[in-house]
Amino acid sequence: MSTQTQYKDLEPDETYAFKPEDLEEGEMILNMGPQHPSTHGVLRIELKTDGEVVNDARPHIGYLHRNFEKHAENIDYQGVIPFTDRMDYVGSMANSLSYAVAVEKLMGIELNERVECIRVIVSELQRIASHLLAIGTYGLDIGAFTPFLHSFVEREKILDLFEWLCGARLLYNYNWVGGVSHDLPEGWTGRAKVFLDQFSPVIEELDELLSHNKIFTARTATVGIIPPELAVGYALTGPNLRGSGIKWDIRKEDPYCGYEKYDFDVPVGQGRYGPIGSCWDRYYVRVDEMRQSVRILRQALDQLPAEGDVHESVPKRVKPKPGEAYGRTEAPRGELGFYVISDGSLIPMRVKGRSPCFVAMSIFHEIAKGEMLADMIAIIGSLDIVLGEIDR
Amino acid sequence: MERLDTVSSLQYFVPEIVLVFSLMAVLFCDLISKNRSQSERRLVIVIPTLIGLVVALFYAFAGAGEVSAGLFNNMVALDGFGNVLRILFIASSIFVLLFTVHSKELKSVHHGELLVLLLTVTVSLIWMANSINLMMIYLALETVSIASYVMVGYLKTDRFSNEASLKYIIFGAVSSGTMLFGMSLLFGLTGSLDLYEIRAALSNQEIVASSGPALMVIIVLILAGIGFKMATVPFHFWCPDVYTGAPTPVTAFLSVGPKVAGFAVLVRFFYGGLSEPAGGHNWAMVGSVDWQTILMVVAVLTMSLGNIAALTQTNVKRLLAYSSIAHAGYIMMGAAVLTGEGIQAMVAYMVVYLFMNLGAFLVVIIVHNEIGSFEVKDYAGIWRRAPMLTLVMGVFLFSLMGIPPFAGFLAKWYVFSAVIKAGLGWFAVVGGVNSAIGAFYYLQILKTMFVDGDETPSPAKPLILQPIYAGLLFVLVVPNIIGLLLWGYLDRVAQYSQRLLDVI
Amino acid sequence: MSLDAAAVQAKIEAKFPGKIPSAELEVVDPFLFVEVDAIVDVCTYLRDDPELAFDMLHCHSAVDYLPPKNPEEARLEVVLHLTSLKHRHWIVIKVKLPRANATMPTLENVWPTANWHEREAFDLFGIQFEGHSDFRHLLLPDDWPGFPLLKDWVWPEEWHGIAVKPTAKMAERAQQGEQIGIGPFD
Amino acid sequence: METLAPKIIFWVFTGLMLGSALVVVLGTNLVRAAFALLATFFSVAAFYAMLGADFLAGVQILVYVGGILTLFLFGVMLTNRIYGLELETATFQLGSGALVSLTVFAVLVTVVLTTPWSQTALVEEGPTTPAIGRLLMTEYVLPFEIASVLLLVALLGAAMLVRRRIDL
Amino acid sequence: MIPLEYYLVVASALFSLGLFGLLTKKNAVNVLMSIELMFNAANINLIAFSRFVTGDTEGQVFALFVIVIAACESAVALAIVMSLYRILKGVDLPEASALKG
Amino acid sequence: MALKRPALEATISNALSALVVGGAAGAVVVIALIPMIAGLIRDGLAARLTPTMTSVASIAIGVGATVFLITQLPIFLIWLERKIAAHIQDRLGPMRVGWHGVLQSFADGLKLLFKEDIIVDGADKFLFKLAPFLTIMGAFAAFAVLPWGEGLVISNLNIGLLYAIAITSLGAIGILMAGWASNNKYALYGGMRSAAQMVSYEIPTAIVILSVVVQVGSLNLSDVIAAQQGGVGGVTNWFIFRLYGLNVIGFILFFICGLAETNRNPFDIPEAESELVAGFHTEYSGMRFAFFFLAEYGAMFFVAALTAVLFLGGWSGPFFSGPLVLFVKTLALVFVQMWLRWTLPRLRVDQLMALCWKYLIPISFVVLIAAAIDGVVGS
Amino acid sequence: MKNYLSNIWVTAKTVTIGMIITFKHLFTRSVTQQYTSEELPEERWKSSIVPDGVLQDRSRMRLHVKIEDCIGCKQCEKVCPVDCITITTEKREKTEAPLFAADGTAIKQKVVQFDIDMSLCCYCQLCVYPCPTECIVMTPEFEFAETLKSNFLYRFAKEKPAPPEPPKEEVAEPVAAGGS
Repeated sequence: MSTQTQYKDLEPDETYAFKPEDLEEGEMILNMGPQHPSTHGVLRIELKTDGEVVNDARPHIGYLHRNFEKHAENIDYQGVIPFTDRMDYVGSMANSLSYAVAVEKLMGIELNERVECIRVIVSELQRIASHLLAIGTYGLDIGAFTPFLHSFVEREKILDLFEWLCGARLLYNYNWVGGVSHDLPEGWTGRAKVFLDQFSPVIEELDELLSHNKIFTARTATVGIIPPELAVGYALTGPNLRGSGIKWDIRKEDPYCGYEKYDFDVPVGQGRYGPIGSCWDRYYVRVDEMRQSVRILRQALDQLPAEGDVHESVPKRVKPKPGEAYGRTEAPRGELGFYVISDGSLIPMRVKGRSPCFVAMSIFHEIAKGEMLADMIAIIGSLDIVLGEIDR
Repeated sequence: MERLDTVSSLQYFVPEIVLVFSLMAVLFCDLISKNRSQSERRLVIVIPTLIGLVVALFYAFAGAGEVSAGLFNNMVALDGFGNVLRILFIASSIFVLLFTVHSKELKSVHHGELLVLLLTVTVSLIWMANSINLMMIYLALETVSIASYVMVGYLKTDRFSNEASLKYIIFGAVSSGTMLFGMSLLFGLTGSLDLYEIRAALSNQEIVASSGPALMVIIVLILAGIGFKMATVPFHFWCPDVYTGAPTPVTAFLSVGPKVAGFAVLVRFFYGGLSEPAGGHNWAMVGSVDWQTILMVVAVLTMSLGNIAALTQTNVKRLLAYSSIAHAGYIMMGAAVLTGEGIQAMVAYMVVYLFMNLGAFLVVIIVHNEIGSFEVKDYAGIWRRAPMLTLVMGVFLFSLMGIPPFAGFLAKWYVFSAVIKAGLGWFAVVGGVNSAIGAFYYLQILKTMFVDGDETPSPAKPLILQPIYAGLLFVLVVPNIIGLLLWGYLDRVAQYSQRLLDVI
Repeated sequence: MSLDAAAVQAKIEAKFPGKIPSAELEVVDPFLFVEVDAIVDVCTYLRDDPELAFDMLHCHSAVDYLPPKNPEEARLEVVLHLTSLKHRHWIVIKVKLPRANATMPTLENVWPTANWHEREAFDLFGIQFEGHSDFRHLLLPDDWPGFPLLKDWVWPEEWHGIAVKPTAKMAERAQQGEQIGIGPFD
Repeated sequence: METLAPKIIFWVFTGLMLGSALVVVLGTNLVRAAFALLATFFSVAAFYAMLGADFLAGVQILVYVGGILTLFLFGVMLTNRIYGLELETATFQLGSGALVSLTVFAVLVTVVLTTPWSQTALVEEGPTTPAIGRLLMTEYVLPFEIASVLLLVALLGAAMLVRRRIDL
Repeated sequence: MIPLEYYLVVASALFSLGLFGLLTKKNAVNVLMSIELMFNAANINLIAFSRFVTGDTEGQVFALFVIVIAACESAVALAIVMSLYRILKGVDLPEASALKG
Repeated sequence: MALKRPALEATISNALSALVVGGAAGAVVVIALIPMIAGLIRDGLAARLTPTMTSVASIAIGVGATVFLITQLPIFLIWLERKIAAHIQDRLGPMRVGWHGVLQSFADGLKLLFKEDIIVDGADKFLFKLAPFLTIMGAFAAFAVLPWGEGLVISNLNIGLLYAIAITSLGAIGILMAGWASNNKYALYGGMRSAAQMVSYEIPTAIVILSVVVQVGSLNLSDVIAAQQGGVGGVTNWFIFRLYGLNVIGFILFFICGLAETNRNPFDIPEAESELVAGFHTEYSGMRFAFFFLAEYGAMFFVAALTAVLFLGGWSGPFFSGPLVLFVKTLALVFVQMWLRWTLPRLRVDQLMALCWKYLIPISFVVLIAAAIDGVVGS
Repeated sequence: MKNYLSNIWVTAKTVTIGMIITFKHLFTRSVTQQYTSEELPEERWKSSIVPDGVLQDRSRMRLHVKIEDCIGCKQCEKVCPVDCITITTEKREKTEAPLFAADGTAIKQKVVQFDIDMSLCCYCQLCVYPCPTECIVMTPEFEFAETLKSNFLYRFAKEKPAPPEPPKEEVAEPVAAGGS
């Protein structure tokens, strides 16, 4: 069954999920994407619209599909990490961390406290950077341009910190199996604290500028409602799940890297301007999470052990025994899991990346029904998807 | 003729004001009862409508005095003719309002807009029938039209209703455009919009001598607009389709209200603007165009075509539509004779026509509520299920035929005697022949109702009659039965209604 | 009250005897094998039983086992990682499928999230899911030949005129003095 | 110059009006017909302006171009499946239609040209707005009120008809 | 100075064109457009007469009302056309022929 | 891959011949024609054009000045907008072409001029080409009645305000035409949205204008300004300070409606770049696109100027009067428009309509009724 | 009615707040770096949060190979996830003079081809760690755009293999030439 088969030529119409003959009167198929300013990448959504109202929607993904999982079956364990970086390319630190956690779980590697603390610091910084991007682009989707650039100013500062730390701004390859690639440079923690001090007021300013704006709440607080049952059924994770009012955070439920040592809250959607689980709730969970991340960062920067070799536990050759492990972390977009199966050789037998955006996107057709065309953008933005992670 | 300014006109304008205010009240009641159940809501809006109409009717009776005046700077007339028609319109609206209450066709739709439209049409019918200014005529006619377009298309999920409405609006817009063009030319010819000033201008022999063709064209163009409302040949095409497609209560209303108002406009325009009193009951045409002949030709064509076309109809509503075209021809006869008796005859006919036609439509509604069909053949066996109803229908149909003891005969007698009195005997003969033709199709229905049911065994369960409908039937049937007894009263009304603005 | 894997196994065994052919409880992530014919019932039970209450299917993966040494062990496995938000415990369920014509019933009606996961598994492994509501290609083009994540998948030469196999390395081409332009025009 | 300029303007707008009206009635593309109507309305407004009815010219553009034409365009676009540009509008009875309208045209032109219109009162025209306003508030106050009732009812009826639910 | 007759002839031509479109067009919206031409023709007449014959603004007031009425009429007509389109999926007049006979 | 030589030449010649000559000339002619007719209207008929040559010359000069103004102003406004946007967003904006990039828009214009003139294959070519001119005409023809000073007005129409509202509605038709002719669903959406929006917002605009007209008693813009002369410091007679402060509400309403009429954020749904890619001008490129751009900024300036005329005294200022005063007032309002654009998110279509029908229209009626009562009581 | 008024009030309030914030930002210092016009090397790494100049310490930009130190162990080639490094070695003849890398490791292989395809490189730095002589490094050089893809083939080998090469000296010296 697996031998090569010839592809067959398809008519363009065959790639549509909706057929013209199924259309009701007044309905029209609108192709949103793959080249569209607000689909956050090469996402194509087929909409069945009746005027401004969307009667049905089907996302088409795969335009960025590179089959990372096939790549992973051809390189050694360490070589997978640059590829994981490219999954969620605005949250690279969290991706490689998750993979490293999975392989460490498989190999039973224990880390020293300094490495754990550094990992917490970088992953929280990454969370802030990612959420800044999510919030900024969400404002952009709704039509407010300015918050986008204001948040990007802050994000740049985090990227500067990362560049200082590991030399790259976007794709870090920082978390290794058993450690991190570089130790913190001298003075880094001090500058990070400076960043946090000036960042806290910026959150409040963004909050005032965008979050509570009447137009913004009107656009977002009553659309894209995900009831809690639906969210769980679709296995949403991260801010999308918490936006529906469910307190579920891997950092609390299945702590890794010593998250149990930090004191922080898990923000959930309150339904402040409309029904619970709306776009606004998901958005605002991200804002709140940035505040919590700042809290965690302050603790972590204070607790950072002075001693410890970041390469202490890095194995000479990453060659796990046959077996399997599912390691998961709370990435900025939700539960990012790596299911790694080893057959005892130097290269993994199977690496499955469980991506939160993929799952989040799969709920789209449920919540898009009956909303308006402009709400599609609001919903996509509030799910905070990254196509690199959906398509992998 | 007295010309009253705005403020002093208001005292004679009470019924209209009452209607406009009740229109707004209904709109408001509809708005505030948004969250209630449908039946409650219906009650909340029907009651103010009814109150408004009844109060207006009361004031219309009270206002029917001896005064003749041009209200609002000669925009609308206040005279006997107008007062009678005003009562007629309000009365027919009350009937139609009560028709809608239990109509099966209108069961699923919300009535709010319908009642507002009904009130609008009622009040603008009054304006239309009384206007003595070209602008007023046009404006009132269009208000009637636009509101009734919506009424016809009120069943918006129903294909027939929509098609009827589209047909109606296209024919209506065309004829109103045509009429408007004629009015503009008339305005250019005479330099005025006021009908009495037009008459004065047309009396100027200098103008008249050279403007014969122009006046002819003008009359034809304007007749198109009025003829559309009256549904006379050759502007009757819309009539059967619209009557069939519209909800039956609306059809009943259209067959009375706008038609009567159309005749009123005809009288106002031709008697007010294009002829002048010539002593006694006689009128003389002004201008160089013999419009009397045009009207007579139209009348003959209308009644003949209506009657002949009705013979082959199988749908009751369609049949009644053609019948109403034929009746328009009879009424037109009165208008064409150019005497005061003609106007009397018209008004008398219209009053009787109101009772018999509305009655017939009410029976159609009741039967449709029960059997869900408008086909004549489905009426078979009604006799066994509802003998009283069948008898009542018989009365209405005989009355429409013009058979002696019933009121319809009275109406026809009025018309024919006016025609004969004016020395147009052949005209009366044509009318008589037409009445004879008309008898065929009315008898056809009766035959189906009484006789045909026997061979098709249908369950002889009795037909349910809502109390409101029973009462209405009673109110409508009695004047028809005792038609000849009403002679004196009708004569008084007719005499009164002869008082046009400048004829006492 | 969380349950460990053994307790879960016991509960399923009690309800569906013989439907768990084997289980690994001593590994990092304990897992249970479930017979493919009972998978929907077991999963429904896992979701609905108040003590188990696995309301979230947070990962659904397929694995291709094609050991070169012992080909008789060749198989496809569908792996379900289940979590209970209520009791905060989790379990791994595995289903063995034959490599040829692998078919299993859809779990879309148990956890709606399986919709896309199953489409992905079909795309990359060719596993058919019966009863799926919207069974189309997800990640790959609709006319893509073969299932890339199978171990014995053969690279197609080209797809709609696009060379799929890695072309000769630039190093080799450049050594012949070839000038290669930027972009898709080379 | 003094006599030429108005003539040129008159003929330009006549050509524009009748030409675009021809597109409306003879053209095969519905949307183009609607856009051609724009030119017609515009040149009619120019006629009004030439006739000294400046207020009417403004109202003509405002209501016809801004309102009715937009309404027509919406009507065209909402009552057709507008996937492509092929919004053909078919014609029928071309011959008889042409005959009838040509006859009407001939009759009207004859009448118009033969009738001696009493052109006595060519007054100096100034701003017409105050005069119109005064007339509306004094002599034509009743038509003005009727027009408001008409607008209310038309609004109500149109809104009722396009609403999808029937029980509201 | 353009004489009155010129305007009247143009208006007549516009009126006849409207009539022609009315008689020959199948599409309901197109028919409505033709009707608008007729209204406009009448309005030109009214205003021309009001300038050349009466010399006051009476005709202009009438034209103003005509514009108002035309707006109302097109609104209602298009609403009906839309409503019919939902049922028939087309607005060609020969299609709307269920009421024949 | 580089553009082939013949294609490049064709592009340039296309752009130059078809667009610069045809386009600009067409626009200028059309724009020139409108005030000319307006002038004729003003002078009754040409019969009364006694000092013919002077009249024509003054019209020509006025037209020339206006054409210069309205073609150069948007270029400046575009630069201004970019700078304001940049500084609000902690950026610098264009810096390279000229001092702080003042010539950037000219560079962009030059680039647009030389861009290939793309007409989509499936488009309705005639309407596609016509639409930008219609839009720009609608925006710029309105300038004919804008008084810049005592007697400094191209056409002193006595129905100036009516003319202004009427002629700006042409823009909606142009946009609808562009949306339909592009044969693109997004463009169609944009066109439909734009038309619906403009038609709806014309109502409150007209009502607010009416409230001013009731206070002035004239539709002539010069009269409106004349009615605002005098007062304490030449300021207190401005309409914004009259009618017990209710005119402030009218001013705000008119400003909001002006934003909507010109499709500016937060009412820029016809071109909402995040939903409809670029809305009605999705398929436009080169000079035709530039025309839409110019039209938008031209309309923006006109609306601001009209606001200044209606409520802020027009060209009359506290210390000195003249065109510059109006210009400064207008620029200040334009700045607020831009400032708002870079602050607020975009409304949704239904919210836009709800805002118009539920809030703006009732409130504007309140202002109108108040003005009417005040007028009755005052007289 | 209360809702109606509160809507108006909330809208006005939040819009005003937003406008105040954006107005403040109108006068804050902009963060733009005018990159090409401020081309000074020390300015290039300007940042508001990180001390000037430190960013280039760990920068992972263009790869460079100190080919003199390369011992031809092919560790970097093996570890590269994207296979952008191609190394061919020939055994050094015993007769040739012994060579030593900078850290004293003996060079036993003759590196006749050491090609890095920078258009493939993913800048992961994984090749740097296994190098026993630290001869492959990532430099802070980032301006190496090219118009031809083939110019991204960096050929570091000095030793010529048996067949003659086409003259391509200018790409063989990437650091000095700035990648031209």
